[in-house]
Amino acid sequence: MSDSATPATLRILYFAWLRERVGVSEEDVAAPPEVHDVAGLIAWLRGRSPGHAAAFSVERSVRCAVNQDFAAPDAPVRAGDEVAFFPPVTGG
Amino acid sequence: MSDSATPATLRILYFAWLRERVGVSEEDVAAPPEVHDVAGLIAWLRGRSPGHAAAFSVERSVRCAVNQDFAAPDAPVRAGDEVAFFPPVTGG
Amino acid sequence: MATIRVQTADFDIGAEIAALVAGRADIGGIGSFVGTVRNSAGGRQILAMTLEHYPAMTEQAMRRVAAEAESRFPILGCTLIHRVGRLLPGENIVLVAAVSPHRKAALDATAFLIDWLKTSAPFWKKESFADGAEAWVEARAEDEQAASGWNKAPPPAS
Amino acid sequence: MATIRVQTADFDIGAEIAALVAGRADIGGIGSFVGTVRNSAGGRQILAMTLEHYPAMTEQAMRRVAAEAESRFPILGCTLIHRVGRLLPGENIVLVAAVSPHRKAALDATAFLIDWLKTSAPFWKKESFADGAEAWVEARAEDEQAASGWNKAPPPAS
Repeated sequence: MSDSATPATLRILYFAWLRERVGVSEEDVAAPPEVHDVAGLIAWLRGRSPGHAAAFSVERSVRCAVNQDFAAPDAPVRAGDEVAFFPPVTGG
Repeated sequence: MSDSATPATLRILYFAWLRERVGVSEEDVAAPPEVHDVAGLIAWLRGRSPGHAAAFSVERSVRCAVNQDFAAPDAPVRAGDEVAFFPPVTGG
Repeated sequence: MATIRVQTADFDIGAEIAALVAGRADIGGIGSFVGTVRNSAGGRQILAMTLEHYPAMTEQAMRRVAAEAESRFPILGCTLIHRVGRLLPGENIVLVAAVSPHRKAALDATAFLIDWLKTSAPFWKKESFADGAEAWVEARAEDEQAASGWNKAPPPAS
Repeated sequence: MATIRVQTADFDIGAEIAALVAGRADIGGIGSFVGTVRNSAGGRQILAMTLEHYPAMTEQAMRRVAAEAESRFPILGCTLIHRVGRLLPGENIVLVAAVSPHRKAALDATAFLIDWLKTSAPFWKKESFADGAEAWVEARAEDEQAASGWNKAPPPAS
């Protein structure tokens, strides 16, 4: 399938201190075909800027939601997904 | 001491269905000298009327307070005490 | 720091909580519980509930419940208000509230206050049913268990 | 039967509880918890707290918490309101409330709602201190434990 060779356009959102470190609250990215899941996306995002690297420097402090649902590192990401990264929640 | 031979004047209060069975909400009684504690008082009150007997017929359903403090059957009663009888409380 | 009242009139939950927190900013959590008159019991329709109490003893018993809560939980204050007299279905019976820097203490103290109030304050409820019958509410073993579950030492009595 | 709201404005606790019980007389107990901004944390004076959230996800996450409470406890309804934006010490942050025929269910559901809301709804708090510093509040292990204590299955994530 051509899918596996086409960059996947993803909408990435950042919240709280991840947003502050990355420097933007959202961005559209074209992830390379080898990015299949959340963990792969993080590894790839790290290389985009020193801010990205800082945001993802402590991976156990990063949580993720794919299309507004909490998602584990092995959750798949696909073209068109909205992927949000944020620290553990602290509401209430 | 003459105390032990003198009838003890007590103020007795009744609440809820004990009040309904006795027929009054309070009464002053002169308990005989052999009434030393709550259990003895109950035994003596039973003989005052069929209503009293009915009120105290199921002793485990009767609770007591002496001078506004919850009191066990062996709690002493003395002249001048206010002794209240009532079912287990059901507030809240 | 405890507000204790027995009254025939209704209470205003929002106003009571506002009074409990008034002027302080060291509170992190406010727990509250309101007991209300249900319109049925055991499948029978209830028309009214009449609350009787032992006036000379009630406030002191409620103060002890509050003092016990304050000694067990790091709360900054609490409120206990209990109505007496004839109440209709849907009406408020009782309010307990507790404030603390910490949510768990506020919630635990709230549960403790109502559990102990139910088993150690001299109130009695009589239900009036739609068929004309009336019956005094019987104390429930589970209420006694809930209260004594807070401790090896059960509440004062009853 | 759940009322879910995210808002910058304050809420009126009494009005929200009144709305939750409006028109019904099958309720026996109303539990509620309000979280408020404390004026200090770790010995440092707090000037303000700023609440950020993930708008597209928040309401759905709160609805799941409410649905989970409704599936676990015999409640007749519940309310979850969470504020966002900049809040000052003493201000309300969050309200949860639950109504049930039974006091224990109302109280347990209230505790459950706030425990799960804290660990499964996408809100983040930043504290602004008197010395000019700012810091994102860190999630506490005890909050996670409180939430997962309700079940073998922990909350959805985070």
